[in-house]
Amino acid sequence: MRVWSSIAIAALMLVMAPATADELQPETLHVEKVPDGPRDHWIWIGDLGAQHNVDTRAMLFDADKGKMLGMLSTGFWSAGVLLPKSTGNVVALETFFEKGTRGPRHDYVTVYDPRTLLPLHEIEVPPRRMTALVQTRMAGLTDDDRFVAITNFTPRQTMTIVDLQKNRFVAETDTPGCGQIYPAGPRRILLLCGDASLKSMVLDDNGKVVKQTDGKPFFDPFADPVIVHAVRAGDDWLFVSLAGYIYQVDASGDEVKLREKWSLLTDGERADGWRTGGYQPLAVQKKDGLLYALMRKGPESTYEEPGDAVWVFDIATHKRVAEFDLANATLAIEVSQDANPIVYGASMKTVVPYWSLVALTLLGQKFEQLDVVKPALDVYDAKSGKLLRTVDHVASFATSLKQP
Amino acid sequence: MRVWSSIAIAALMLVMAPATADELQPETLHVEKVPDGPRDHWIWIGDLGAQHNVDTRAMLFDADKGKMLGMLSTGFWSAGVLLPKSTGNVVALETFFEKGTRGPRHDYVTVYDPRTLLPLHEIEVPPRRMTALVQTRMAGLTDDDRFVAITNFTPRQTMTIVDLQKNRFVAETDTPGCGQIYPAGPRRILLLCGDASLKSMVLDDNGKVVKQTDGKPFFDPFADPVIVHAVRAGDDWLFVSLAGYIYQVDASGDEVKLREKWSLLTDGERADGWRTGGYQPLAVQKKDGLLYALMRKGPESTYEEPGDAVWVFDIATHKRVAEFDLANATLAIEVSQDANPIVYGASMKTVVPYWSLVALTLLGQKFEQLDVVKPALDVYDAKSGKLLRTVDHVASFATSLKQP
Amino acid sequence: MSAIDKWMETFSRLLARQSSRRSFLATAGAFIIGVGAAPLLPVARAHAGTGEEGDPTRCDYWRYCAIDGFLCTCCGGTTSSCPPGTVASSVTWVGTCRNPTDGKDYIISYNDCCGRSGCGRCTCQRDEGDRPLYRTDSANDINWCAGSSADIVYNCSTAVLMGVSTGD
Amino acid sequence: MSAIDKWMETFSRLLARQSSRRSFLATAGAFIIGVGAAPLLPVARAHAGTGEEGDPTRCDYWRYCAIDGFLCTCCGGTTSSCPPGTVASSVTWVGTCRNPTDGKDYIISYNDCCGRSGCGRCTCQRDEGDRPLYRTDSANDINWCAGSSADIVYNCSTAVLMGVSTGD
Repeated sequence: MRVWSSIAIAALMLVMAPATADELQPETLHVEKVPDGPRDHWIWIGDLGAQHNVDTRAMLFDADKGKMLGMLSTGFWSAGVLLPKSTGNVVALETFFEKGTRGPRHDYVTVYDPRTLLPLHEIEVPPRRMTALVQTRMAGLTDDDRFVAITNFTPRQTMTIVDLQKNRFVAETDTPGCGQIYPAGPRRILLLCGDASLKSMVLDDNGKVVKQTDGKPFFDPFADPVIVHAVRAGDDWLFVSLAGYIYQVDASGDEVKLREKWSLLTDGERADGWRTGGYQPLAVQKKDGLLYALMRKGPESTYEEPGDAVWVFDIATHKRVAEFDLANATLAIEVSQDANPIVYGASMKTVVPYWSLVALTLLGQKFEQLDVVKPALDVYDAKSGKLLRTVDHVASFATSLKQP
Repeated sequence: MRVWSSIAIAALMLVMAPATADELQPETLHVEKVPDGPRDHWIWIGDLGAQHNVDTRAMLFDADKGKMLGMLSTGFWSAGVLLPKSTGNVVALETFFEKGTRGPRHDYVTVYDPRTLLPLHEIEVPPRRMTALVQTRMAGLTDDDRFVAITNFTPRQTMTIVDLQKNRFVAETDTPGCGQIYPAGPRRILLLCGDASLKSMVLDDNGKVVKQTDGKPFFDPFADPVIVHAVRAGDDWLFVSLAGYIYQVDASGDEVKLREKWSLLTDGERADGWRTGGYQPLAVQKKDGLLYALMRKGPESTYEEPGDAVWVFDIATHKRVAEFDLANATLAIEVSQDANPIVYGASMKTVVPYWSLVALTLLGQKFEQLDVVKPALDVYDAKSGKLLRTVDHVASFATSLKQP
Repeated sequence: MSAIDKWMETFSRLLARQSSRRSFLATAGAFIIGVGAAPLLPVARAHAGTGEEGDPTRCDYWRYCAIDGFLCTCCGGTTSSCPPGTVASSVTWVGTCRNPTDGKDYIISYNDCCGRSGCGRCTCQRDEGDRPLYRTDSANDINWCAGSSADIVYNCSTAVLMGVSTGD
Repeated sequence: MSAIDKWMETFSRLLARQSSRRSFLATAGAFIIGVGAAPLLPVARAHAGTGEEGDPTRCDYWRYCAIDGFLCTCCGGTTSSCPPGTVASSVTWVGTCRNPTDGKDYIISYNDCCGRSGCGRCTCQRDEGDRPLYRTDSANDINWCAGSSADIVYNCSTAVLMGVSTGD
């Protein structure tokens, strides 16, 4: 250790004087815990990592302070986090390959402590989880927070059940033709099927499927398909179609039925090409029964491109009660549930002002759209639509938002 | 497989008519091999992945065509590739964690087939490889291409030897105070030590260190340290110091000695703050004995910030024989060895024109420097300095270049 | 209309608002029309004898009408081959695209190449006819590497010509 | 002078060349002076009673004079604490920075926080007194997570105040 140790000792013995009263006091390095206090305006951002989807993350932000609180590294192409309210834990679906991008694959349901963000349990599950650009509804918690159901696709379609009380894998079940998962009761989940129906599955205390009920098709999957992201209002799930209709299904009975189909758009707006945009365009503010919809104008093939407006609907009357413009092109929205609700937007903020990009285009300068945007978190007052703040550099590619 | 299979069959049986003479013919999907032909203007770019250093890569480009030929995924914080000429193989230093960013660590020396880019051998080595922002000289090949020597740092300093003929780990040796590796003979390597000397190590046929010779300090590590990137000219290694001096050492004898110290700068240039910049600022064009140096002007603390000019020196006379300005802020350079040499630059190209950024700044608009640049590969004529082409989107964070 | 043009449209609308709100630009309307009319992707060159025109390394190439991913043509592959070191997916989604040269509709299979990290070059999202995940035959959001021997690590996407469509 | 200001200087020089080569801007000199003078990082606020001024989430904060990495203050930590879920490195490099409030030089220990992927926020490279790798005591290029129980996965960097320097 000849040379290194001499340098190391020099470093350790660096000439430091004892601190006097008017000098800054030496500090001790430690590791933070996630702070206590109200979480009304906290948000988990799911980061798909763009070309680095070997390295996806979930990032926790305090939207009031515009401050990052911590992050999880969730491995290859994660599906965001699940947030069981009863324990407060953070549950992530993680995939790893033994040699980064090659070698055997291992999938885990990892349960993190909400204060230390350290893994409490790493539950290995069959390495068959579905991965898609849409992160939403790839897994779901039963309403009692006991079981996690996960969509598998190899392309055989199956479902994995994990027990969050015993922290173990329960079973993998064939679910031919059915995939995305929508909770609908303490021990009940719905699966969205290719024939446009919702299949109901009830689990027993051991996580075994004890009752299955097929649903009837509630929309036309060819003429006007719904997107897989949907939101819950009471016992109902609200799906939105590419043509801007809400398919509101009643999930209270054994057989899931369409309650009603209503429109976000006037005929004129529909003719103009208005529809929802991005990957997570719907959010429900429960107390007032309001549906927040991320909107854009463009041909049907742009239904996953960023939206630039939020329209607010009264779910009971189907009336549009408010609307506001967004500051940045937005891929996902969420709304808080407190008395002073805020709307979160996962956006693609331009790195220089919009007008300068337009001016450059007019001057004949070329640049690539994706080169001039960076993911940001925009925070709006949910009532006035006023932009409260924008938090920069929140991810590489933020496609989902989840509120604790 | 009810619904899924019906949809799948629909997909497979998609109504396709037999092709007629004037229609495009159906194609068969296959996997490419790296093309044959001259590799004079091919370059491997080492990508540290910026914040995604779980997912580093080595990207191969044809600089004449401005075309990407393929890539390796090299795991966590790789140190670029080594290129044994005798086999043509591509050797990467790879690190993986069993759970992405946590769990046991495994380090490999992976040998890739140069045509298929598939792993031929994955040689596990002690998981102690040094990782640093500088990728250069973290490992080296003996001149006969038989052994790889790797710098370890935990922070104990050791060296790992791997046999590329038997494709196995040989040994780990203590190398206190010494780290970076410089080949200097068929079975001989030099290690740069903290006391500013180069230690010589000779390996036998089994990779065992059979002879060690300490060197004398050849520079002042406190007054004017050299950077660890160095280049070879015949039996000499050329190191550059932060003050712009070349320390040219003679590695032909057992004991490595300073041959001469010469200056890249006039006194006036030195007073103006000129020095080398970036992570890989030196390259040698062997046939004409020319040293290409990536230069910048700024205080000493900017010695790793991007350069914006290349100065060319005659190594024999120490005279500056040419200079040219660079199109973009550049972090690494390399030069080809053919009759029509080109200079490669790993640069940070602005996503909109420079002048528009300056104009925006004057208008009081704020933006972050790192938000408005993307890594590019610039290709210059080595004789005229003319920019031949710029290849966009070559990496997330390109810090090293290696020519096959 | 390419994805980039379409996205520019969104930008233009955002601009229009900022402009009117802040009165920054007096001629916002002109700007928007100008952008819409600006030929952002003007390249159109015929490949002699191939019955195809356009540049397969650009997102506006005709075969990419329903693609979403990195173009293999920019990553060491071609429209019908995967880059060295990757594995081609065996199952995938298909789209129907019109070849501007002969005016015919062709079936295009967008097989993913797998086993290396995302190439990151030539990102292209066009989504014509793209359908949600439960329409597996037409869903480009699915990571189709799921069906490959390399499993789900996605590198880039091809656009393999399968044949002429007789209509649907 | 912050790293951003310094880099802007490089850009300005590149601009100057482009300008003169292409005669695009008649007033290139003025632009360059303008940029040099533009207060890119103007924030300077005093923390009452702490004997420190400046914003610890900005790269120009006095303690970061020799740092190179992501600032933990932007990642869920502080200048002397690591974000939740990470592990603090046990060995590290040190720098000497002058506190503008009291004009004294302090020893700063730039411990890395480890075990999560790179935070990616508030990238900051200042490098005052940074030395090459063989000067391990002063080398900020080294991934100092090497000394931590989480091993080498780097998340962010702190700037822990160790004491007053008596000079060197």
